[in-house]
Amino acid sequence: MILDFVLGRYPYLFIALLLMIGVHGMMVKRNLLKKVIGMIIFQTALYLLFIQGAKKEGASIPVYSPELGAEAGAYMNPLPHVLVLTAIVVGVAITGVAISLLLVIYRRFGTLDEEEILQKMRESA
Amino acid sequence: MTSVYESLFLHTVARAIVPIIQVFAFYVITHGHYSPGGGFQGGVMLAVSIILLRISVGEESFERFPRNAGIVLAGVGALCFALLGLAPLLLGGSFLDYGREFFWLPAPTAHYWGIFLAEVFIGILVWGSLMAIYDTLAGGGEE
Amino acid sequence: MSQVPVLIPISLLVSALLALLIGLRDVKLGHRVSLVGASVAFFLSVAGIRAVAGDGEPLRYALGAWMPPVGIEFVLDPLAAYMTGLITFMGIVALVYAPRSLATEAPGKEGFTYPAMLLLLTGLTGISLTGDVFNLYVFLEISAIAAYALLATGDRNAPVAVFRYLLIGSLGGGFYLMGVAFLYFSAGTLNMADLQARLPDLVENRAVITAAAFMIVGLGVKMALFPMHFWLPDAYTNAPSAVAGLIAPIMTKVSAYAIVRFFLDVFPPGFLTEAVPVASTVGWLSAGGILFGSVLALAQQDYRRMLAYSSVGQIGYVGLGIGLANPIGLIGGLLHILNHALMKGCLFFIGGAVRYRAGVTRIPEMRGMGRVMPWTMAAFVVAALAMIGIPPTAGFFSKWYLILGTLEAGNWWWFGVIILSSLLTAVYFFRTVEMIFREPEAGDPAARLLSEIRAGGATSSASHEAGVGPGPATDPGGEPPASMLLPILILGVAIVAAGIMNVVIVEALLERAAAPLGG
Amino acid sequence: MRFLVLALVILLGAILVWGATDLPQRGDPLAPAAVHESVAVHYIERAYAETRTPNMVTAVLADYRGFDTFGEAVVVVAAAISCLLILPRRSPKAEGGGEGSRPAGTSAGGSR
Repeated sequence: MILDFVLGRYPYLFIALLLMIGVHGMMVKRNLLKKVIGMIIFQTALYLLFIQGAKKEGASIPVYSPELGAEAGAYMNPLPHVLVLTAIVVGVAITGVAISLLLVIYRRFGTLDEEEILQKMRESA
Repeated sequence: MTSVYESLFLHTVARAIVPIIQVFAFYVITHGHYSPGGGFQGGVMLAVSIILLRISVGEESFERFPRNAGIVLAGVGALCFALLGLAPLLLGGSFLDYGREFFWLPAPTAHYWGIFLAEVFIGILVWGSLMAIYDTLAGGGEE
Repeated sequence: MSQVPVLIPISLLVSALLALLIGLRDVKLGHRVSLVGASVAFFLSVAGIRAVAGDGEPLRYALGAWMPPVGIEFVLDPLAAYMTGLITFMGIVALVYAPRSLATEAPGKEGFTYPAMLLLLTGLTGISLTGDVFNLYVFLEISAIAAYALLATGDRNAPVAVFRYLLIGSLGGGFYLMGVAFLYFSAGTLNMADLQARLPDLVENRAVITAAAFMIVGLGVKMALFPMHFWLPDAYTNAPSAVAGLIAPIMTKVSAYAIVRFFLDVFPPGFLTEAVPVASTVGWLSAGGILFGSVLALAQQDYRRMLAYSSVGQIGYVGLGIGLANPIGLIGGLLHILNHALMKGCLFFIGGAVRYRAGVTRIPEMRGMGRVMPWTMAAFVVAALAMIGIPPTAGFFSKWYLILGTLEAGNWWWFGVIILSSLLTAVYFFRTVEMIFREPEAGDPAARLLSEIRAGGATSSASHEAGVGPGPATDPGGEPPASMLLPILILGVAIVAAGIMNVVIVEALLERAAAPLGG
Repeated sequence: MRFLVLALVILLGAILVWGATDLPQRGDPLAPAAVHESVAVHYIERAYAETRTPNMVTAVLADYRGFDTFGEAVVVVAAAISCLLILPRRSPKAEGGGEGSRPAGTSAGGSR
């Protein structure tokens, strides 16, 4: 059972591993930029989750070619690729906003370490 | 924030490379139909070419691509895409319905050109947005 | 008429882009454009409500003329019409309120605040209307990014609070996306109606169970459901009043609506109650959230932080409606979305008016403001009564339906939670009302304002608190300027009107939405 | 606290792997997603016929699910507006057409 699971569904193990690293990094790291890196790893795990489902045994890339004709088994499933493109763009947008926030935080508090920032916020409150 | 190096070597190389990047970016945008590519990747490349100018040349790059041009380009690109989507509504179709929009073309070709226009507008839009983000990140206002 | 579903988000988006471009040159004209855009969207939503209310057929709109499940579709059914109407109404009120309030709280940023507000509304109306699970994720992120920007323009600590919100929000969005992936790979489609047709024979499938769990957790994070709510208080407290008055009322509610949409239209009827005990977990977490929010709100000195914690409590009522999983209870939860939106918007705007005039946000410093701005504080009393749940205000009726729901479900614990939290709410609101209408002592800002009124009939707006920029020229009387007072009064009247007309709202829109639960 | 987070994260991974056991095998041509006649199969069989675009991913991206891409475009513009709103910009009016009012001197390494 374990062998067939590993052979048939090994991508999910890597996805779960990436996911765990990303979420753990987001929660535990004190430097805010490292939290953003953890978030990026988490998002990468999601892209991998979508992409791995598109593969079909013996199918070529989803670009129409007259030899293969328009026959379903000949091509991979194009939809996960579309969803990943959208997810990547959303991920980039969120990372861009996160880094702008970090820039403002660094200018106001002079540090990106969560403890020091909380300390400074308590002092000024 | 953007450090400007006064080295002749960097200037000349940058000036030489930027047009090549932009031509390749246009190729990527327009060839989304045949090869992996499309508006987003092409738009990013266009933005990268301008950022390369910002870093290497600095001052003069603002004449060619002023600070506000990024957000204006993003807004205009998004508006064009919205109008591309809204046009079929006037002709009784639904939103983003390319078949109805280019009604004088046979349906498949109409969709082909619809996708092409969409990719071009996305390219402009992503170019403008990334330039706007870079200019505010690197432009640096005082706190 | 058939074009209405798509035109609601698109009119908001086009006006956002126009307001953005025009705002670069002339902010005032940009504001007018955004107001026109929001009104057009509200007018379309009302037309949509009229089209589908009662027994009208839901308007299905295939985008790109591709019939679902090939393409994406919008579904304007009574519940979606109810949500878009509420979202666009709150959008107009916030846009009317924004200019003067932002002038003192976030000067120089109005040019981009109006487009961001409209993009937030675009995202939220998109979530309410879409019939495609992945499209819902895209709109979820649009509203999230717009909300991050708006909330970050607040006080000194705002960026830190918003950064935490961004991390947790993107984690929630990621969980939702994982749910979409699991659903897609086990059912093969992304369209909600198609999923509803295919899921019944996949009920035993572990992937579908995990998908349900991830989605509910993801949306629960965005809904600030009790254990995942800790981003909310700081984010709302540090935000400008106009922004908090727009985001607090509707943002978390739309995620709750998305959970209800999955509950009713995607997963098979018994699935989220027996197979995966989602309903009871959401219910118990919400009950905990109600108590937690009410108790914490009691302990706050800062007016905005009190409202933020009370928001955590109030979203618990909507969660309770979901947890009860019977028609009466769900109707109560859905009605509470409208009632709480009106109340919370009114309360945050009142906080903004006090901050505009006296520059204070702590309750002890608001002593005697009732004499300075009687009309504003009259609306405060109405909103306070509604929060407690006293008829004829709207707050009473949603709690009444929820109580009927708990009785029908025989769940005495939740019944007790509703009663206890209403008492707690009564305590912290009456304490504030008493503080506001008491005679101001010598040192209070209210005393200074009162003496100015008696002396010159005009008061300079607040300018001493660091976060508050130099207010514009003096304006007559103690009340906030008309553009701020009008939204407050409109919301006050709407609270009472929604209370009186709640039967009409329930029969026209909510009854049919909750019907599948009864079956 | 760190141990709690670690335990939570491992639980998360375990749930994902547990759920994945019922997902189709890797590359299985008969997976639900691959055989759905009006979604994936429709895209593969009809994309070229209906849109004359060989690259099916672009066809699906810009035409069948064009509204997703439209939403993406809005996400990108929203991110641009957010950065402009979050970061303290010199207000457009004070700066004129944006010719870069930074000190004109091109002193070596004149970084700001």
